[in-house]
Amino acid sequence: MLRSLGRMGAAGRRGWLMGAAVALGLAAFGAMPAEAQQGKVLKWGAAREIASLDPYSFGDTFTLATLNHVYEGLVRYTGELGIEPALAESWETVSPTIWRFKLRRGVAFHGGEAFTADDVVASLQRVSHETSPLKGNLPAYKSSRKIDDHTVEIEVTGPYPLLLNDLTNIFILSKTWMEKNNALLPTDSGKGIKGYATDNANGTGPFMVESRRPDARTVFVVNPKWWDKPQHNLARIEFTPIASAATRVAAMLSGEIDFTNVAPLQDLPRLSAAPGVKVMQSSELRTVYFAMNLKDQLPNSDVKDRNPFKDVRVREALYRAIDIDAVHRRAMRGLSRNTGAIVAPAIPGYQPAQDVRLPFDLDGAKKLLADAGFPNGFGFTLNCVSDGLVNEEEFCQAVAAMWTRAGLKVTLDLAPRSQQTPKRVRGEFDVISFGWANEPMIDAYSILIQVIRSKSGTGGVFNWGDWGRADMDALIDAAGVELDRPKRIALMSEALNIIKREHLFIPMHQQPMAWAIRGNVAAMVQASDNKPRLWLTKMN
Amino acid sequence: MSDAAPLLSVRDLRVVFDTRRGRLVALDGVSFDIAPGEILGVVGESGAGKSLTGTAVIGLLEPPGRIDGGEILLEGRRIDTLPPAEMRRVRGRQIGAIFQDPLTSLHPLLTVGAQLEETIRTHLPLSRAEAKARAVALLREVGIPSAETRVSQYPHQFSGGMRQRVVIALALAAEPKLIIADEPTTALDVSIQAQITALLRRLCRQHGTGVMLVTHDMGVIAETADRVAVMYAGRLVELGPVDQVVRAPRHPYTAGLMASIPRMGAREAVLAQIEGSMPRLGAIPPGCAFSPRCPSASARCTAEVPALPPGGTGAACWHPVAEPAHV
Amino acid sequence: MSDPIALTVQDAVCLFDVSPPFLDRVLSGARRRVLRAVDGVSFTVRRGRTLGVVGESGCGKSTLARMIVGLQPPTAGTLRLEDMPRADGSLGRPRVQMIFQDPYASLNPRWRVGDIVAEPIRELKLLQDEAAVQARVAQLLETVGLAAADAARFPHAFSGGQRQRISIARALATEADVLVCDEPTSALDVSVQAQILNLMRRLQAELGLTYILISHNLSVVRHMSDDIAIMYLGRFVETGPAEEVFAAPRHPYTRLLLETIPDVQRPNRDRQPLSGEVPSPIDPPPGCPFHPRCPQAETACREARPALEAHGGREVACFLVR
Amino acid sequence: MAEGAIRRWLGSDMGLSFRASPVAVASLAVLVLVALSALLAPLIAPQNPYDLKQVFIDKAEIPPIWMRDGEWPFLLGTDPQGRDVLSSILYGTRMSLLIGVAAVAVSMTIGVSIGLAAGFLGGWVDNLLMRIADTVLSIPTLLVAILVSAVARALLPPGLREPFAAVILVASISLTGWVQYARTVRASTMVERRKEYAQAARIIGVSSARIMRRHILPNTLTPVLVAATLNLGLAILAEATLSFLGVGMPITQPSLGALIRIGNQYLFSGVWWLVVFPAVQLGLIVLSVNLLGDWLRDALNPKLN
Amino acid sequence: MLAFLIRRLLNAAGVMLTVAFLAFMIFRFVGDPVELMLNEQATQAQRDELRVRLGLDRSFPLQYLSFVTNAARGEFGISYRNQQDVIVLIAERLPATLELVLVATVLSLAIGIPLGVYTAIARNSWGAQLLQFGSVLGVSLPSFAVGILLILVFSVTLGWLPAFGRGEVVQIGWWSTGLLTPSGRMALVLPGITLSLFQITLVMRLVRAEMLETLRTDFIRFARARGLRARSVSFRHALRNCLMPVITVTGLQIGNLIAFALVTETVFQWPGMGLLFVQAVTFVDIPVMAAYLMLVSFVFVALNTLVDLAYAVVDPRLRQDSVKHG
Repeated sequence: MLRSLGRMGAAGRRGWLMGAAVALGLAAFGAMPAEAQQGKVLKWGAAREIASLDPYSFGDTFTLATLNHVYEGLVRYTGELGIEPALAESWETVSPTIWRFKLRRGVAFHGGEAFTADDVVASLQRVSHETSPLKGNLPAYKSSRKIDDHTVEIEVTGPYPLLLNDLTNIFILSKTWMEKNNALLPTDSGKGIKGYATDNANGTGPFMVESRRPDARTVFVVNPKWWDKPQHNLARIEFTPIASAATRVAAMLSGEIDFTNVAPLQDLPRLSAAPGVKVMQSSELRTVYFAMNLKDQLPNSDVKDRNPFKDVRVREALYRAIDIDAVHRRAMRGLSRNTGAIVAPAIPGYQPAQDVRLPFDLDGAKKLLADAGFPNGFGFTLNCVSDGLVNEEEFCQAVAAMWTRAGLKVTLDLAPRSQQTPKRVRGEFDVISFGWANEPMIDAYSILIQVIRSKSGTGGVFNWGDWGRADMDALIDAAGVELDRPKRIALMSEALNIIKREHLFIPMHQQPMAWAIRGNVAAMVQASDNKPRLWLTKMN
Repeated sequence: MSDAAPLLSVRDLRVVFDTRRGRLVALDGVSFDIAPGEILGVVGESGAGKSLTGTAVIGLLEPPGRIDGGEILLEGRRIDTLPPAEMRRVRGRQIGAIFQDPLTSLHPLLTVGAQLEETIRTHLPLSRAEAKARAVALLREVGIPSAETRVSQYPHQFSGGMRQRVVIALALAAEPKLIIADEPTTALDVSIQAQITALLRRLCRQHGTGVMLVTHDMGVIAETADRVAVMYAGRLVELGPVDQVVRAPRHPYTAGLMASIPRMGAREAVLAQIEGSMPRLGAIPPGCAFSPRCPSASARCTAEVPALPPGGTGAACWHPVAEPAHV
Repeated sequence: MSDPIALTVQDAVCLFDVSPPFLDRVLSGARRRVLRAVDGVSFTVRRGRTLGVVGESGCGKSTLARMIVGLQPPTAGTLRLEDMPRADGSLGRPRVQMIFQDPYASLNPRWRVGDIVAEPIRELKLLQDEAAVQARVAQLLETVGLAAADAARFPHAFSGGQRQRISIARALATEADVLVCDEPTSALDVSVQAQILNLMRRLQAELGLTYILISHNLSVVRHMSDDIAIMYLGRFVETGPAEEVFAAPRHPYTRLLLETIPDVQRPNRDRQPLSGEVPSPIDPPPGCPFHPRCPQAETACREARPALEAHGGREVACFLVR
Repeated sequence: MAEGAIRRWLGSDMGLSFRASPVAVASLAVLVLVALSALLAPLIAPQNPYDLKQVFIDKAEIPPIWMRDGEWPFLLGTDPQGRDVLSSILYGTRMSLLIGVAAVAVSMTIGVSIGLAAGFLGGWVDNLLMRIADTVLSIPTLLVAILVSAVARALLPPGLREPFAAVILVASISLTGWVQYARTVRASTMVERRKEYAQAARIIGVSSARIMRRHILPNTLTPVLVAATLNLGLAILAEATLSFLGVGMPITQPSLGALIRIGNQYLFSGVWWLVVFPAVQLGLIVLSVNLLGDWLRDALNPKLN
Repeated sequence: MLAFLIRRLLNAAGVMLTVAFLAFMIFRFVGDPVELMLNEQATQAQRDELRVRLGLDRSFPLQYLSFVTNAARGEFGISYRNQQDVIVLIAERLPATLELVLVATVLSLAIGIPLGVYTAIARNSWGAQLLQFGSVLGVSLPSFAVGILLILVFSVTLGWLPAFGRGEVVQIGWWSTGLLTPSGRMALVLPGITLSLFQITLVMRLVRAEMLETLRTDFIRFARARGLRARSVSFRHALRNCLMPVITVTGLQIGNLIAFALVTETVFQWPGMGLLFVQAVTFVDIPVMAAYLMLVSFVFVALNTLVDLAYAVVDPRLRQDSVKHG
């Protein structure tokens, strides 16, 4: 803070001090402990705006991670991605399909309402309502019931090992508050109804929303009555979305922001070299791979009579044609972790044996193509998202060039997510780049059920290219109801082995994540799920 | 010609334009005097340099034009070398100007009164009220009815003739000693022309103002001027009392010009005509500029430039028309 | 007087609607306003002769000219060209052409002179053979006093007088019989004016052209015309043989007009300038339109409008002329 | 023949004014150089940046040749994909010029036709056309261009978007671009058609269409020429702005604006040559065009001489 | 005058209806709103129900009519992206953009007019030539490049001015202003310069051209011939005559500035309407796009009308209902 003030000049300093004074003045109403009164202000420059203050409006990881500072679930992940109690103190399984949660006592919402079982039931009903966009995040949910004010039972559709993982991201809203503001149901853009919860928030979390100007600034202030003991010393978080990477870096360098959770890879050397800026960098859970459309015909290929990708030799050729070291060194700036598997090591289901890549072998690739009947290659379109994965533009271009050298005629289709997603959902693609972090479950079941499973009910939502197979489906379904962890993991590993053997996907790397903080940030937890947990942040 | 010391004296005036194609001599060796109260008509065809002479006298030549030689004296004081700020004070105060088109000479967004008052107060130490009173008086003097209300009107509310009266009022606002009137009637209707020339004549007689009347219309000159200066291709070819020049021109050009005007009295079968046309500035022939068109040109005419006779009256010609032309 | 008639104009009227837009009229309750540019004009022109039309700006003389050449349809009345014998003996409608005032605007600056003069020949298909067209152009240029070689040059290479010659050549290229000349020399210098007037006179004599000469310059009209018409606010106020009108003007306007024209031959004469200004043709004064400026105006002049009546060889529209 | 024409032109008033203006000479020289190098890009560029076979990511981010790690033949260095920056600029310039020239040509053709029709025919045709022009003018150019690009991309099937990106850009710039020409031409048409030479043609009996085409059109083109020159600069800038905003040329066939957008992402990473060289090239082109346009406007303005 | 006003208003209404039609077409035909609003699992019955609810089953003119009446009431629906009332969304960002545009306009007039006058009066001087060249440079540099450059120099290298955002704002009713806080004013500097640079050169070039034109007129020559002071000739006489085109262009350019602000807003992350629009374009957020289009056109048309009225105030020739005749 003081450092940044020095750079603002005298005129700017007064404004910032005034702002801080207002924040402190407001906070003083709540009879704050002495420690919090000297709380710090953290200026957070994010790469984009959160979609809404309503935690049930968008199944968007970043929005949920940010709202997690305001809202909480029954359980939460630790900094090491273990599950720990949050609004629930303890739980037990009454039967394979019924879970009973003991709720924490003495918890209050920011608005003052006491936290009770009614809130949990109302929240679960809201999130699982048929118009809820987050319905899919709680796939096994059947119903919930209040036992007493601080006990709730949740019934699932069948034996389901991952309920707790799912619940980390289901945040609890106050029932009375929802009732009062006519927000018991999720926002329905179809009805043209704007939900009260879109602009207002009332959670139990460590921070409260003080003000929000979309695309400009959202201010969070510390919740003095938080049930948990704060491990942070923040009084205030000023959240500002800065979409332009260059501007964000500039703001970081000039001290206008203290923290960004998206530091562009290419700017890391510059940021690390800058005085007073520190880069926090490691690998994410998210594994990046290429997926090929396995429908009967490719929409954009010059091969019309069949789908070349149905031939495993073609898939292998594409795999072998990739010089992953070049991608790692250049496109990913040496910060990615090359992988032969499609889940990260931290994900249950991962096996080191799967993590061995096919070697880069251009001649082998050409030979495989020739064997498959394409000595002169064939043409197809590579669909990549310009605002998606880390350096997606770069590695897609690099891989396109590599495939071209193998004799294929690659057209690169780069566009924003909003334009690419519809095409992908409709199956109108030949090859796509794809990344899956297995969140919020932190379990390989996530990718298996959602991406790999053939389409059926809640399964295979992301199986856009018909790459599901009966043998895998059987393994996945078995894992979905297996409550014994070692058996379940074995089932999942078997399914993943099939993918590996058949080269159904071409794995690339676990993508890097890079945060940048200024020197005034003393401690910050960066877990491999790439979610900021600012309630674990200390500033000087 | 008046015996008094000249009000304006122009000596050997030379004006050039420096262009990309070289230097063009637009005025060369122009000399004349104007006595107080005298009206000198400067006549010539388009491109002869008559307007330029007026512009040079009033010091409004714009680049690339500039005075390259000679001198201009106003009441014996040299004014062509004055610094711009002093020349500005001469303009309006000592030399007034009237331009051809009354439609465009007045600022469209300022009232007539405002323009008059500003001119008056720029040159005369009058208060705002006094200036206003003088503005009204001036309008009345140039014959604008109900001047008190007209003074606060905008130019577009006046008719053409009335506007030219306003222009005259503006030119006279600070009682200058000399007026340069550049084609003051050309843009007006025939019946209005006479009103304006009459007004000009009356005012100058009353105030004793000298006038340099620039026009291409021999008729206007004949009616208004005391003396006439005839210009051709940037030079003065003849200078003399109006009667003499009109009735008995000495220069073949003047003679031809006079003869080519259709007469009101009788209808001739064929008009006398001067063949060819005036040379462009870049192509003025050596010697007498008129020689290629002149019926009586000799070898000398193409070699030497003729000058006006000593005393400045007569024709600049090696072979002037001997006999007074028949009227 | 025995020459056959080339053009008959009968009660020609040309009105222009100069009303404010519809909405303004509705809101301010204003009436439609009509500019009576030409307000009932009748005359005839005889073949091979020149009719001079004189008037001040805004009197409608240019509109009249445009009506005769067909650029402006008359609101009412008729303009009739009488058939005349062709070279082959047949009768045909005479061709009318116009000579304009501004020699700089009357020639397309992007065309070569040869093409300008040849345009009517090609357009009217008077000659089929291109070589014949070129020959005819050369001949026309020489007729108006230019060189055949000038055909290859662009108009900007010519002086005002030469351009007017080109205009005349273009008009002649149509084998025109009637030329309407709208202020043909008012943009020219006096010495050049004489050249053009002489040329026009020569061509009239050689080709038997009929001229309608529109001008505000009385001396030019006097020099050129056989007959003359004085126009004031859309009407003829006096017509008759030029000699007679100039020698003894009958209408007060004609008299005053003649009086105000500066006369080179009489330097420094004192004269009484015509007072007042030309009224607007939109709001002409009631009665005789000239009465506000007329020194002899009587009550009758304010009330009724005098018609053009024959007085000897002339016609005059004035109550005071009896 | 051409040489003779150039020599003749250099001797004319315009030519003299041109020779007397070092700025005009320099601008034209720069433009000719830039246009030639862009046209000949396939022949002179060290690399074809569109041909993925020639792009090696191992050659990524090589600095310009005069810097420490510079490497032949990458005179101006390479981008993060290993594309030669000089080649990208040459091909990008080609794209920018192509779009700029095409946009100007299309808007000029439309605008001149509409302006001529409105000015010559007058009446309700004029009224209708000018109301359309008013409406087009009431939406800012940039906004129209963004909307058209966005809408066209939303409507076109994915496979057609890339090949048609340039066409969409030309269309979106021309959609508002024609109005200026239409107004200019309409105004001068209304002046010209009243001029005596046009009336003389009417008296002769020349048809309206012919008068419009042969007489009036050529005489309305001088201001159009000036406007076209100045608009070329604007069109190139518009294209660059759209590409910078991400609604223009795709990364696979980048124009100068797209190159700057890409380079901008590397602004702080020390890879300055990615943004600086395309920006300089863009600025240079537009500056030359504008200086030339300024000179042309002054040279063709009779009042200034 | 009244008739003039009515005519202008009718004209403006016509233009707005046409723009509304365009907006409606985009809204209606670019991407089926039903598809955009519902998620993939929706049944056909749900789709049909939504279609009826949105009035998409009605005839085309009726739909257009209801679009126009809704638009006139400021109802543009709910943003697909933010799920907020579009008009609220826009209203929140309107002050930011208008403040930026205002600053740019004031800068352009305050700097552009004097420079224009100077370059016209001292046309051949060294300084004027340099300024004239600078002005060509000014219109030749893309504004995004200028913005990037300014950030590089003043934020990153020198650290004097903020690189993004509006700083602290003060809420006055629904209007939020950054002009009242030091940090708000600091934040305005770089975007203001970026946005106004083109405008300054535009005004300067316009004033210069108009001044040169005016200085050649007879009435200026006549004013000089009357010996009026150079200052008065330049400012009272010549400049006054140039102000009308300057008013026109400034008025028209405000609309363009609002549009061009979106580039500046993108570069500086300025939380205005332009940024909203750019994001809406990326997200194919049709209601926001349609509303923005309507709003900008409305501002444009309104300014145009005001400019015409201003003409009548400034120019006495237009003040009267006199009919000119020849």
